[in-house]
Amino acid sequence: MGALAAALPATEIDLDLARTLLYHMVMMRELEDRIETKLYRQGKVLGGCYTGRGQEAISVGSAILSQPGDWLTPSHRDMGALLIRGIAPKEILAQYMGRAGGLTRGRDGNMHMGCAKRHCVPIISSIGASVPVAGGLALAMKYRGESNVVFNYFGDGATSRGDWHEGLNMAAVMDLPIVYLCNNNQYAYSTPLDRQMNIDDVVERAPGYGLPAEIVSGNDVLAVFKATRRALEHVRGGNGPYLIECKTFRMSGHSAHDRAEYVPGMLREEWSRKDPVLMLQKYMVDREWATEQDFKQIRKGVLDEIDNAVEWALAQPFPDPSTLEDDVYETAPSGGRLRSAP
Amino acid sequence: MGALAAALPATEIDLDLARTLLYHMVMMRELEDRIETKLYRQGKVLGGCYTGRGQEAISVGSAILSQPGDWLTPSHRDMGALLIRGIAPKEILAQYMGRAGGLTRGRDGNMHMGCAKRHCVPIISSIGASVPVAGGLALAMKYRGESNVVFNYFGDGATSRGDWHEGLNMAAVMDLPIVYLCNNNQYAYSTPLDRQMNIDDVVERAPGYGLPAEIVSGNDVLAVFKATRRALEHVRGGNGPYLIECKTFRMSGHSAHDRAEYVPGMLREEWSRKDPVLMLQKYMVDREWATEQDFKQIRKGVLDEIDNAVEWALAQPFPDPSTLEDDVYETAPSGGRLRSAP
Amino acid sequence: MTETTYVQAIRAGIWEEMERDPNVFVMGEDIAEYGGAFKVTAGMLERFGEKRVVDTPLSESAIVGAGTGAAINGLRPVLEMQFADFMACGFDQITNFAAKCRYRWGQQIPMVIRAPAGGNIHGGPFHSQNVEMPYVHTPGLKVVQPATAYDAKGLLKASIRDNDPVIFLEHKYLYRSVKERLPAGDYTVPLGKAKVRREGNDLSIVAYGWMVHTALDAAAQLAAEGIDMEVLDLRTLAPLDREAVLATVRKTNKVIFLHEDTLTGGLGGELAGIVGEHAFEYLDGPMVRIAAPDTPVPFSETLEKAFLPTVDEVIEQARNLHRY
Amino acid sequence: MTETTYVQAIRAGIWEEMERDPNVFVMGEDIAEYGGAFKVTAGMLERFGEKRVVDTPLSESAIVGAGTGAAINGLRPVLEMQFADFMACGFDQITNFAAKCRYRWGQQIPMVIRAPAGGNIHGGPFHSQNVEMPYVHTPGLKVVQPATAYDAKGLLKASIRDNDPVIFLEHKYLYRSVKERLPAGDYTVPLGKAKVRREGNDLSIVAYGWMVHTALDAAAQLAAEGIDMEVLDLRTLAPLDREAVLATVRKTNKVIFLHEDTLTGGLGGELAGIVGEHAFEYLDGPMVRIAAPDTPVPFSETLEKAFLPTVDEVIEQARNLHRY
Ligand SMILES: Cc1ncc(C[n+]2csc(CCOP(=O)(O)OP(=O)(O)O)c2C)c(N)n1
Ligand SMILES: Cc1ncc(C[n+]2csc(CCOP(=O)(O)OP(=O)(O)O)c2C)c(N)n1
Ligand SMILES: [Mg+2]
Ligand SMILES: [Mg+2]
Repeated sequence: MGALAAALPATEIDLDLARTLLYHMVMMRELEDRIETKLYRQGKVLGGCYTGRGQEAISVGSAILSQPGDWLTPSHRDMGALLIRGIAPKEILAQYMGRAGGLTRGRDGNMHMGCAKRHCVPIISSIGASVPVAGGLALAMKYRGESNVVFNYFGDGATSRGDWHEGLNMAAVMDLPIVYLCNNNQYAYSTPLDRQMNIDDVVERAPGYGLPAEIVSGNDVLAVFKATRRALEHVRGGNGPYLIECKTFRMSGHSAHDRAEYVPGMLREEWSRKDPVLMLQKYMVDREWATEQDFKQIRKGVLDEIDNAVEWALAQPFPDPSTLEDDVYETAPSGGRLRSAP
Repeated sequence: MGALAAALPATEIDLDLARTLLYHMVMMRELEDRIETKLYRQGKVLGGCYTGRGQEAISVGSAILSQPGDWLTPSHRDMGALLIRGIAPKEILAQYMGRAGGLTRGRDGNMHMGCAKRHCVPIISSIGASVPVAGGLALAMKYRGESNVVFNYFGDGATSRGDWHEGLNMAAVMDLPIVYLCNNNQYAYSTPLDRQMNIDDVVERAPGYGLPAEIVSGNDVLAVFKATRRALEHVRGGNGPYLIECKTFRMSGHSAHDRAEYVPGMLREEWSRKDPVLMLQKYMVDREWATEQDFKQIRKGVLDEIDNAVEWALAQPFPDPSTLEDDVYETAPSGGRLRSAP
Repeated sequence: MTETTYVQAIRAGIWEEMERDPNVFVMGEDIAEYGGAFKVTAGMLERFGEKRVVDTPLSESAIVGAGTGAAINGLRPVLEMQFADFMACGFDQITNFAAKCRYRWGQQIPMVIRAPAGGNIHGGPFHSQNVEMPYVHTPGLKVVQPATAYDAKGLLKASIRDNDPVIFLEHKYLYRSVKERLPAGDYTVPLGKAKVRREGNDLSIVAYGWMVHTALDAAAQLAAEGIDMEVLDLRTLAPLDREAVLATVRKTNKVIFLHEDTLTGGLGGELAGIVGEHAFEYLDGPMVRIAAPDTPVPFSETLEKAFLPTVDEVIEQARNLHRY
Repeated sequence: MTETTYVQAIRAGIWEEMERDPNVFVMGEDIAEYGGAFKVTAGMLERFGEKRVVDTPLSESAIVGAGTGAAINGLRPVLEMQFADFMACGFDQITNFAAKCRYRWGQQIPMVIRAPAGGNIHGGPFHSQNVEMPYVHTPGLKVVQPATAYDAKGLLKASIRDNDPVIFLEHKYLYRSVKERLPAGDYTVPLGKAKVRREGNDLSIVAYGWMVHTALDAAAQLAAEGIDMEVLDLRTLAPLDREAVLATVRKTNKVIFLHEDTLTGGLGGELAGIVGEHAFEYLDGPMVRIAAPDTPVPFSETLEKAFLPTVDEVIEQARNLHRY
């Protein structure tokens, strides 16, 4: 589990798929939970600490449809996409802990991770900046005549940025193969939707770019899966980009230090009743595909995996300070050290 | 003529208004013509040389409705707006010639002019950058509880820029008093609309910001006038911004050095039949408000004005090089000259 | 009397200016109800209302552009960038428009752009940068970075009253790590004036922001060895107080330029240019630059520590230079 | 054999690289049918087709972002900014993302951003700027500015083959004002290597871009007076060829730093920093900086002339320094 399936991705909703989705959602939930409520508080994780709690269905339900040659640009709430692409929990943990064994070898922290080999662009911290970059990834696919696509993830807040607009517009003009996945969790940090935009739904922007778009429940992993499948049919068919707006809610502060007192309690309560993990489990139980017992086992398996991964990550060394000046350029500039002249 | 009317602007279409509109359109046409086909070729005008030939109805038909306390941010095709705000042809000519008597006193050139006193922001050369700035001008109006508005002019090309998006979105969220006037002349430099956007009309973007919008013939000055009047009613009423898309065509190269061979001949021909000056004149003749004789006289008056203005401008000195370092800051930094340290 | 932290001093400075002048207002992301990512504007919404404490969408370019427009139309905006790193998203508005208004058309832009900058907080490549140089390099802008709570308040108040656009860089590590007793009531610290933080005769060190403290710590230790180092705090980076820089070099004849920013293209070079041209005859030794190396700001503690200039490094270089 | 202008050399350099490597493509505003504002890409659409000669909407940030994405996914984009001044609109993409990919995740970005820069063309505040310094200041970027047609072609070809992001600044005034005979066929000029354009013994001048010609003109006149000035053309501004700078200073013991960019925060300071630290013992006189004053670039001829450094100014300063 966890490795990028060598075969083509699943396209039918069956027990196998449901179990795969559930596994990744539970892994994301528990891994983030371990990071935020344990490792961060223990001081093992420094810097910012963002989670996608309550939003697991979005990255999991979509990325599961990615093919090996596709590229993904996950946002800071999309750990599920990294897991599905085969990035191991231990790599993620080492990243959070700033260890040499992490995905950026300690050069960057927290969710600012990705992996060229597994076609995941690490988060570009400047919100919205990934949108034009997704365009370029897709342009190269079109250039070579591949049928691959880019999965470009962002939040509602990103839609206020100029880069978002420039990127969508250019991709639409050039018919680039991109599935845009907006996680509309109704807040950008503390800013509610009505201070971000004068519309109800992000999809209302799509006609302005000539893009097809749809709204989907972002907490229903199967709905996300189906919408992504529709989008991929359109996009892989060479018809240009497609926007999916996933309605969801951020079941945490913006980051670990934020108590989110600006969120009305009712809203959080309302959304806690739509927990994506529980929703999928209910679906499986209704179909008699699984029992509570199975879920417990899955969770137990995940927690064991995490225990091992934490152990591994904690044992990783911190980066050697002598590597500080490596990899700024392909070849170190003559004149030796960068700190001072020859 | 030419001075910002002390009284409230005209709101009814009558002979007086028609004559005023015609005067400004003819002045813009002839003044730009003098600059491009005479002074530029004679080497009296240096740098770039952009005209709004064929687009005069847009700035004239809208700016005529501006009140003294309003602010305008004209684009490089909107000389009519400057004229209506009381900026004299001689000031414009001195600007183009880089003279000390020009609106930027030789510090900037060509259409990069405006005037704080007359509430015209000089062109910001970075296309699209005026849109957020218009938001700030409007924010200050709202802050003080004024009923003034901002007239924000831009071309179709500007709508591809991130600033355009950020500016419109913020203004919509904040209900700022702005009339957006898009001159859709179907090209951004050499780039036709279908390489700029995947939609037919710029107004298709308005719903994405929750903005009211309408399309109007940008070559029909009375149509522009009426649309602006409608927009102002909305905007001065405190209902937030409003977008008018003026369909038009650039009857010149992008600038004086561009022969615009990329424009299909038919297109130019088609639009030459919709000359905004001739259209207004026909309207006046149909109503027996004026005769060809009157038009000749108006044109003659304009040409005389221009002759005098050229003479004045040519007699203006170039900026004194000793002023080079003035006005970078309110108070010159201690340490004296900026070229070198004390 | 209690002590005031650097971040509290900034908050007090804005607060007092908003009380004093109804045209002053604050605008930025998450600054109203939330009080800003670093809580600088906490409580202002309650006191001054929505009109003067303006939350914006996530749009740095529009924030700067709108600030400039508001300044043109008579207001005195104090803008908050959530992190200095994201000022890059408004770079065109700042450098191509706001900076040039006075020169082009005589239009003043009394605007302050506040931005939390600097490292030593495990912020990594996107939340730790020192962004001063592109703005120091842009004629028409002023650039300020206070090192103390006193200066933070006084320089900010002076910046808000200034009629030119000011980039006000607040050091995130100093926010809560430095504090002092502040005088009651109104005071300002003039822009464009450096300050000798420690008098000395053997050599000089020129620094700003957090590095002033690094320099002072080093100077204290060096004093024990009998090396008497003068510490000059630039406070304003543009326009630079060239006289003060030249004066300290003319006095001690040896100089170190210290900054947290990366070496190449950093302010140290500019200072070397000024001194190398105008106080060359006074120099009794090489001009030493201590700066971060030319890499992105790394996240991990081992790397960030190696990246940031340290007290030990200053001491070592000062000893060498003194010995020279 | 006919002579090739600087602009033709650039065009030829791109053309040859596109012939050589199918992953090289050009992208920018008005570059396809129109051939670009300065006609650098004229004819390429016909030769290479729409796929490899890509017109974009008016979106600098998206151009840079898409270029970076394409580079990640295996292509070698050569982007055109219509004017260097508007790179400011893509500043975040360039400095915060493209520059940091290798450091953060080992991802190479083989991308060239071409940008027509510089003045002396009556371009005014928005079409004349020298924008190199913010990029020189950003670790991870390379910055190049050729002074001759030979270098324009050779450096551009080297930049296209380089696996790091390169800001390639073309001087607009040189486009059609310099030309020379170029060797037939393929050649490159290595990045990171300065070139002595004129040997001399009395003093050195370090310049780049158009100012190399100003320096050479001054040197020719000074020679008639018996002053023998060495002229070093930096060619690559980042990473700087520090050894070459130090070598010329160690040879002549006196140095002038000349650039068209404004003084404060310009490259002259960085050069003074390098020399003041590492060749201090060799200096027999102050380090002189000649640069434009700290103002926006003015439009009018009288002002632009006063703004730009001149041959006469170089001669005067060289005489003074020689006399020192
Ligand atoms: C350009 C930019 N401005 C500000 C920030 C600081 N910031 C980080 S995340 C965030 C909110 C993002 O909101 P949204 O896009 O809705 O994503 P969410 O966190 O809700 O998933 C902000 C303001 C940033 N990273 N980049
Ligand atoms: C940010 C930016 N990029 C490029 C340019 C160069 N440029 C000047 S005008 C123009 C085309 C503008 O098109 P549009 O907005 O439609 O206005 P029009 O000239 O058609 O009236 C371009 C590309 C610029 N001024 N600013
Ligand atoms: Mg959100
Ligand atoms: Mg147009």
